[in-house]
Amino acid sequence: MKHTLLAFLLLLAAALPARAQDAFVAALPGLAGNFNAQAEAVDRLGALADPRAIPVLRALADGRLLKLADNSLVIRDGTATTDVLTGAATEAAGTEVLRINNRVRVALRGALGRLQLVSPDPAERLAAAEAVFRSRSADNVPLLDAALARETVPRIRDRMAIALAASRLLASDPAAKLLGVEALGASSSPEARSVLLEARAANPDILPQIEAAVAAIDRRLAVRRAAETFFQGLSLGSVLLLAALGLAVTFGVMGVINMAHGEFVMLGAYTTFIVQEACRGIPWLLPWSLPLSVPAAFLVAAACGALMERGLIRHLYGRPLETLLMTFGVGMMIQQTVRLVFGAQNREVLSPPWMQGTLMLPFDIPVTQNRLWILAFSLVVLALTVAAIRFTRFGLEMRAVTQKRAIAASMGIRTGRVDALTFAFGSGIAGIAGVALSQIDNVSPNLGTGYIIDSFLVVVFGGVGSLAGTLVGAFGLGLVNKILEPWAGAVLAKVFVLIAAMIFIQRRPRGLFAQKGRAAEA
Amino acid sequence: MSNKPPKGGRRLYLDGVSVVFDGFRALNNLSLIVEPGELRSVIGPNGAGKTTMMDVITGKTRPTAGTINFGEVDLTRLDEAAIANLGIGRKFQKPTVFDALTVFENMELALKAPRGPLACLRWALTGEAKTRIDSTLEETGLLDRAQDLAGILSHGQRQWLEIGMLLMQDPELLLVDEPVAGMTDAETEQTASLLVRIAGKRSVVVVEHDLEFVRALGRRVTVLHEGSVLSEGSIDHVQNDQRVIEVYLGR
Amino acid sequence: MLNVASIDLSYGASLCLRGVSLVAEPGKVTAVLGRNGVGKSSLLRAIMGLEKVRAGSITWEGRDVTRLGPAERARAGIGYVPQGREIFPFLTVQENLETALAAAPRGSSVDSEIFDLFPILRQFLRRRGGDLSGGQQQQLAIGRALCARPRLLILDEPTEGIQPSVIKDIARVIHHLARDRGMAVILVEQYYDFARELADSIAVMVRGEVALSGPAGSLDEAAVRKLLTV
Amino acid sequence: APSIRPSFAQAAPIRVGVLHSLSGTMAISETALRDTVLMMVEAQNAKGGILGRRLEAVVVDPASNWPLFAEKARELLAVSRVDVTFGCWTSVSRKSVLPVFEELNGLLFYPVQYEGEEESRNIFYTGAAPNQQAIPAVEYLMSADGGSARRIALLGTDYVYPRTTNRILRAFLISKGIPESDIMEEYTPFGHSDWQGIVSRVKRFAGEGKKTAIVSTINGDANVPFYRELGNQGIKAEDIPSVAFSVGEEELAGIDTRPLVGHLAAWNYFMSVDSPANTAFKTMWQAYIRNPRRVTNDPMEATLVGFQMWAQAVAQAGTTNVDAVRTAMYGQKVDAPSGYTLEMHRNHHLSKPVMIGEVQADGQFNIVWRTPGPIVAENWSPFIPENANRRRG
Amino acid sequence: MSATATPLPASRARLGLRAGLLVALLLLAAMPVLNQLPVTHPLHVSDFLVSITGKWICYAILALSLDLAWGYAGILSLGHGAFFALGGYAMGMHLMRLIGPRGVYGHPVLPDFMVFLGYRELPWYWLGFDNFAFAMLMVVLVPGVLALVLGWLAFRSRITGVYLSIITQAMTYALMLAFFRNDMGFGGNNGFTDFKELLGQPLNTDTARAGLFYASLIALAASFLLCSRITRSKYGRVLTAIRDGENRVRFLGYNTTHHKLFAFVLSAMLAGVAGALYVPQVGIINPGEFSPANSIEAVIWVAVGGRGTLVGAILGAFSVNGLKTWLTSAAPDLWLFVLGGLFVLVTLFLPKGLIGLLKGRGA
Ligand SMILES: Nc1ncnc2c1ncn2[C@@H]1O[C@H](COP(=O)(O)OP(=O)(O)OP(=O)(O)O)[C@@H](O)[C@H]1O
Ligand SMILES: Nc1ncnc2c1ncn2[C@@H]1O[C@H](COP(=O)(O)OP(=O)(O)OP(=O)(O)O)[C@@H](O)[C@H]1O
Ligand SMILES: [Mg+2]
Ligand SMILES: [Mg+2]
Repeated sequence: MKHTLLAFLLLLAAALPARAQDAFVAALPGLAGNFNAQAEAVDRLGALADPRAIPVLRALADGRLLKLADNSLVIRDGTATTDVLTGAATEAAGTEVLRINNRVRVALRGALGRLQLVSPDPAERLAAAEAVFRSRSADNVPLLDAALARETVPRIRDRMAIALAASRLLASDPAAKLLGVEALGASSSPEARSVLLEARAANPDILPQIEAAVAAIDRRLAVRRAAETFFQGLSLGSVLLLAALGLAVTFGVMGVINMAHGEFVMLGAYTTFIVQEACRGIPWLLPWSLPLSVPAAFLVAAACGALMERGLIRHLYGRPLETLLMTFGVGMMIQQTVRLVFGAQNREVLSPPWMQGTLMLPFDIPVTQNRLWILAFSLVVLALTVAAIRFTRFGLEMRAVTQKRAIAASMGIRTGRVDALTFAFGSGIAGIAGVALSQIDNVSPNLGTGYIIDSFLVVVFGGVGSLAGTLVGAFGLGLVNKILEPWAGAVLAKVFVLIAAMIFIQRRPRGLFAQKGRAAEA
Repeated sequence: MSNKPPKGGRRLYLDGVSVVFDGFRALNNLSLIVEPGELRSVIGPNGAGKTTMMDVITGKTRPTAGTINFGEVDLTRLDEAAIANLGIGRKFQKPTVFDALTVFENMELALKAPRGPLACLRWALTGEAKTRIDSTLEETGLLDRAQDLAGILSHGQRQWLEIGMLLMQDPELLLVDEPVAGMTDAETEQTASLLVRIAGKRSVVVVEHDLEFVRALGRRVTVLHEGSVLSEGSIDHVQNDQRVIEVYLGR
Repeated sequence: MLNVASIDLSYGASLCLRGVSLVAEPGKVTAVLGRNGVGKSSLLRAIMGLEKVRAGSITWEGRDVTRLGPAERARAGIGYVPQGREIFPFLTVQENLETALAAAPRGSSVDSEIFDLFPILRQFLRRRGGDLSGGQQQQLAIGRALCARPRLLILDEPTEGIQPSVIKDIARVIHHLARDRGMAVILVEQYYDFARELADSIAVMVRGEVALSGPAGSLDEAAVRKLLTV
Repeated sequence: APSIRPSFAQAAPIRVGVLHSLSGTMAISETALRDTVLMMVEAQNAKGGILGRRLEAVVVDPASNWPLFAEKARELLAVSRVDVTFGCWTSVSRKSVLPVFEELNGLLFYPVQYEGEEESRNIFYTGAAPNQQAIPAVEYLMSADGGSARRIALLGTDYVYPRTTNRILRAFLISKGIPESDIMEEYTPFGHSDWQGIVSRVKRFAGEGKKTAIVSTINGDANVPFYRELGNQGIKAEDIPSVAFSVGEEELAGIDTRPLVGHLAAWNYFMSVDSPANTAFKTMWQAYIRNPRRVTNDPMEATLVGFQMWAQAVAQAGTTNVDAVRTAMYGQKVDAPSGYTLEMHRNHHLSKPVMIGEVQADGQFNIVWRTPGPIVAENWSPFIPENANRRRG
Repeated sequence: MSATATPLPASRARLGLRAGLLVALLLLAAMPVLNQLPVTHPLHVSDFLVSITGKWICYAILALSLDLAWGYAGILSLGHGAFFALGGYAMGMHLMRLIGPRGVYGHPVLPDFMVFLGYRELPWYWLGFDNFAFAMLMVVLVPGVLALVLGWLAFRSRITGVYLSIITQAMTYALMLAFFRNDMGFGGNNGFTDFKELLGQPLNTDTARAGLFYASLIALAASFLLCSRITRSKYGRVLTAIRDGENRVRFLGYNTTHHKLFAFVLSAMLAGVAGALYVPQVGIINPGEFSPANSIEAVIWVAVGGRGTLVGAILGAFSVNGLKTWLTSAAPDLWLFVLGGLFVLVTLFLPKGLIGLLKGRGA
């Protein structure tokens, strides 16, 4: 790897005229100047195509470029520092880190993009193509032409082609411009559309072509927008589903109005935080702290649930409304405990690398990775819950006990144990929800409070006691919310969803998946 | 069948009534007429649809098809309360009384009187009403438990309380589902004579599996099977009907 | 053998059972008779462990079970058919039957004999218990109790709401279980003839006390009937 | 740290009310302010109190509940008889206690930036007025350094501060020649956690061919999910920079800031300011809270400045009498951790410097721009036309 | 008169309770008078105590109204705070109109928030609120009509139990979000504050405080009498029966929709009155009052005091709020533990609430 890189650098260097060497040295001091000078120097370095510029610019971008007292520049790499010009190791005493601002960052992106277009690393080339596209300069045309000619990876080629088209649009050659417009019009990226719109003012002569290209993109984007909205609805639904599932067990199956449900979710999120902190000592484990948190959160929340059931709730069977009062009190205490132990501030839970960023589905539909994971995760948790309740002996006993406690006992079912396990199970699921929510929301003592109302609404809307109802309720509410949001705004959309749910319950007074028939009246 | 219909009495008329639950026909094209003042016994195997029949008459279940009239009124268009106010009272198979109210209050609630909120708010217990309640309690053997909460009554006592409440409603048509389940033989006889006494002034439909009791009522018997009428006639007639023996009485 | 030795039971302040004693032997049917509200159901609930007794003791197969909960008693081989059916409304017929397997040995399954006795249950296996008719539910409740293969079966008015032909079948089954399987049976009944026909011994209760008891043959029917009418 | 307790004369202690939510939704922000006041009280006592009298903090918990704020304010003034109160966060809490402070002639120091349009003789506002935060920030975004934005998305939580601020900003932008069609305004409920739709709408809004920036008046908790969504949808500061008025070091402590590098915040103080007063402040705070990683932020600094000014004013007036202290407050100066000398003006607002910071990977801000000196507060914004015929009171 | 006279010990307990209630009422009535005594006097009652008690009295009315719906009719409303808040808003609108040109911007008609949000004229739904009688009418009418519509829809389609609770919760939540919106014309998040006067009296005087205090006390007494008249009538027993077995009641010929609606609407109106009295005493009304947590808290007062007994509801409101006031100052960091722990203990050891404790001792 190192070897190929070296060879590549040599190749590049050999291709350069000698005077570029001086230009490189001449551009360097600008990097230590004010933001204006920095941006200018970066631009110049980017235009040089000098391989030595790459490490310098990268160091500047990452905050590793230091200025010594004598104004010479060094690069820090871990603990070692090397001189920019000589490449020799130096002392880092009395140095000052060079700071940049957004403007410099923009320049850096363009410059690095140009320099890395022919990098041997495909990921770098892809990023470079993207960067060059965004920096939008006519000067890039020859560079891109050359890079495109050598490129073999189709995805990168596509990106480069767009970048080339965008650069051509800025060039002065009218034929090239038209080519560019055409190529951009064939894409379905909003950025391409943006480039086209930008170009309108400067190119009145080819305005009709530009408008046509924009219209073509718009048509494709409309479809994409619908798909995006759909995904967002599903994603919101999956969050609601996760938050509500535990409640579907403790409330739906057991009939305990558990106002501390949100607190169990919150405990799950804090467990995630603790597991992550514990993993910090072992770097290779850190990206896996999130999966590790799932069983941990389940156990922590389940243990708390079992404790609460055995200690308190068990005295209240047959008085379901009192559980509201008691669990409200317990919720208050849990929340304040967490506040005193961890502080009222938010805690930082990192996203593992595989959950960051956006994934492009076919037809250029962007979905954010973390949402996708949460969606999948929620469905898995649902499936497991359904399996546990429907198809296991435990599930059968659980349902029997909650329907007729005394009679279940006289059938030989140890009701105490079943109650504790059921409640622990429901609480554990709430804890798992906390793991997922730690990825999209604050990890703070108030975390759970924000979800409790929606959770109850979902469970009830779907039909108490029906997991299928919870599923449909969650996704239904999520989708409706997201469909309404663009034209009603976030606040009104939520109001409308609530009103719609209220009206809908009129039609189905016992939820979507109501228990019907005689059994329900008994 | 010597009883003359009381003046203004209405007859209950079921024609072609069907009830389908998820594909299962609980009532199948059932037709039945109960004349004013008639006392009719209905028997039939478990699951024949007897309770379902009462459910459709009282508005608890909507028929999938068919007509149900009480006099001129189409019952399928009314809700439970309206049907009850027409003068159709019911005793449930599984006794249901108000556990948080005393026996006396249960009776008071059932007592025939205006049913609106304001009327209830203004209502006061008159001497006459109290005598009526007390005498009915006497008759049902619950007088000494008048001040107990209904929730603590034994199963049989709840049966009696429900019969008492039915009487307080003073309905024109009584639908009585298994009134003597859980009663001793003596009580069964007592109940039979009570119902016979009531009939004539009102129409009564009784569902029961206790054939001794049905015999004691001594009137026309309808046998239901799989949602429709299997046989009809006197108790002796149905008891000797082979089909009835086959599906219901056993050998 | 079950031995109930002079138990007292009270609901709050009111005493409901006073010094009630009762014996149920394997292979024998013991009938408990009495008017409404004399405490028959309460007695059975006490035997099942659903009510705590204030005084007295209950021993089953030589073991003192007075302090055990209902689940433990069920696992010790006591089966119960409660008054008023009490089936699980939202469980299917199949699941209702399976609940009783908690007290049966591990790995056992629902006995197909039960379906021979109550064919309607086989027909409605997937229907929810709560949707059944009253009589069907009663049959389910009996079937469920039998599922656990108990050695003592206590039945609280099992014939209530059941059609005559099935009552006859039930009588045959109880007879069979007692005689051939050596099961002990306690039967609470209002239907005197039914009890009379099955019972080996009879106890008649009056206001929380056993007023009269003895082998079925030795009791005077008129005296019993008198206690039931007062 | 144990300090030698100075002995105080027999005189009754000076009572300092602390009216910050310790539970409920606002606890996240307000507990740090409670701790700041307690720290200052302790430090002042270590210095010998004021006027030879010891300071005594009276802490209550209004639990993020606005009527409870009013009740607790009355209790502090009428029952605990405090001489001064530090407290409130959000305008509604301040507005609910304002009549109480006026009726009972108390003294409140309000340490958070707000929408202005208010001036009570019983309140000293030590946070920023819109002209001390919002307008300079937007000016920066439109400058070459800030990325020459010509299209602005105003995102906010639906309450008065964002509404008013955005109204002012809109007027300001229009005065700068930005057409209405290039301004997007969108509001969300408190604690909003699902930003997918809005962020992708912003992306679309940015795709109209003009350089776009986000101005965020999103409040409190909702910021974390908002920034997470920005990061996940790959909105980089290089493409669509955002500037926030309610996001400080405390809020960033709950987020992984690496994807957010370059996004901006405008405040009158950043923890990264390099000044002797700030070094002292940070050391004192981290020692007091016994956590070397705890951060400081703008409202904490405003609390500190308010406290110091009040202490000076009391010393100068020689009494804690509210009217005397009020008069003494005017013109009071403090060398603030922000590195400037701040002055309290007769409009009850501080002159403050404005700084723009870029988020860095370590959760701190890199100050990329600052005003040359403190700016005087315009609590009555010239961009609100109705202010022209306002009653002077 | 009632044939349902309870056995002797219980009625003696009830008598004791009545006497206790009367004493409590007199003590409360004396508070503003004692407030006039010099501060040094041992019997002096502080301004703070008077004003806070006035607030608790309003809470007690709310608790009473909730108890009527929940304790008797079995309608567990998790949105009663909404009716309270609507009553409060109606009163708040009146108070805002009375500010007149004394606002910051000196606009003769428009309240300050409308001025700086750029309103040109008063929205139509603000008309008439300058009239006291009209505003008072709205105080009961707005919550009443909302309850009527919601209740009619819900009861007609036989929504009961948790389904109803969640609907009411959704209602208050939706209202909260809506009222938070500045575009609604109700002051957004800030709501209404800075009231000046009511019925010609400046609000920040002792006289006004005492007046509001007595008005609240009278409203409480009247609501109590009304509720106890209702619950002891046959209608009260119908409600109880509906609570335990609504279907069965229908078969007796009662149209339960009407009965429940009557109770629900009445209860909502009482809550509205409570809210209206509350607002001038605390000096602010804002959408936070609609928050579902507030409604749940009201349920908790009733549960702590003793559901299904009117005295219990009042007792619960006073004790929980009293404790909260005291603890948030005395133990600002730990009060949630104490109060939460109290809720747990009450449910565990006092199944009938505090009132059960009192009654138990009276017997
Ligand atoms: N909701 C329902 N879903 C499915 N099947 C139902 C439902 N309700 C009733 N059934 C079935 O309809 C049939 C008729 O029931 P019904 O209660 O009317 O019988 P019945 O004649 O009263 O019997 P019994 O003598 O046992 O009381 C039964 O087989 C029952 O299982
Ligand atoms: N939970 C209870 N609380 C108070 N009293 C009760 C309770 N349960 C039953 N009782 C009373 O105890 C007495 C006996 O009741 P039990 O149910 O044992 O009678 P039973 O003999 O089974 O009557 P039936 O033949 O009517 O079923 C009755 O008077 C009843 O009112
Ligand atoms: Mg039936
Ligand atoms: Mg019994």
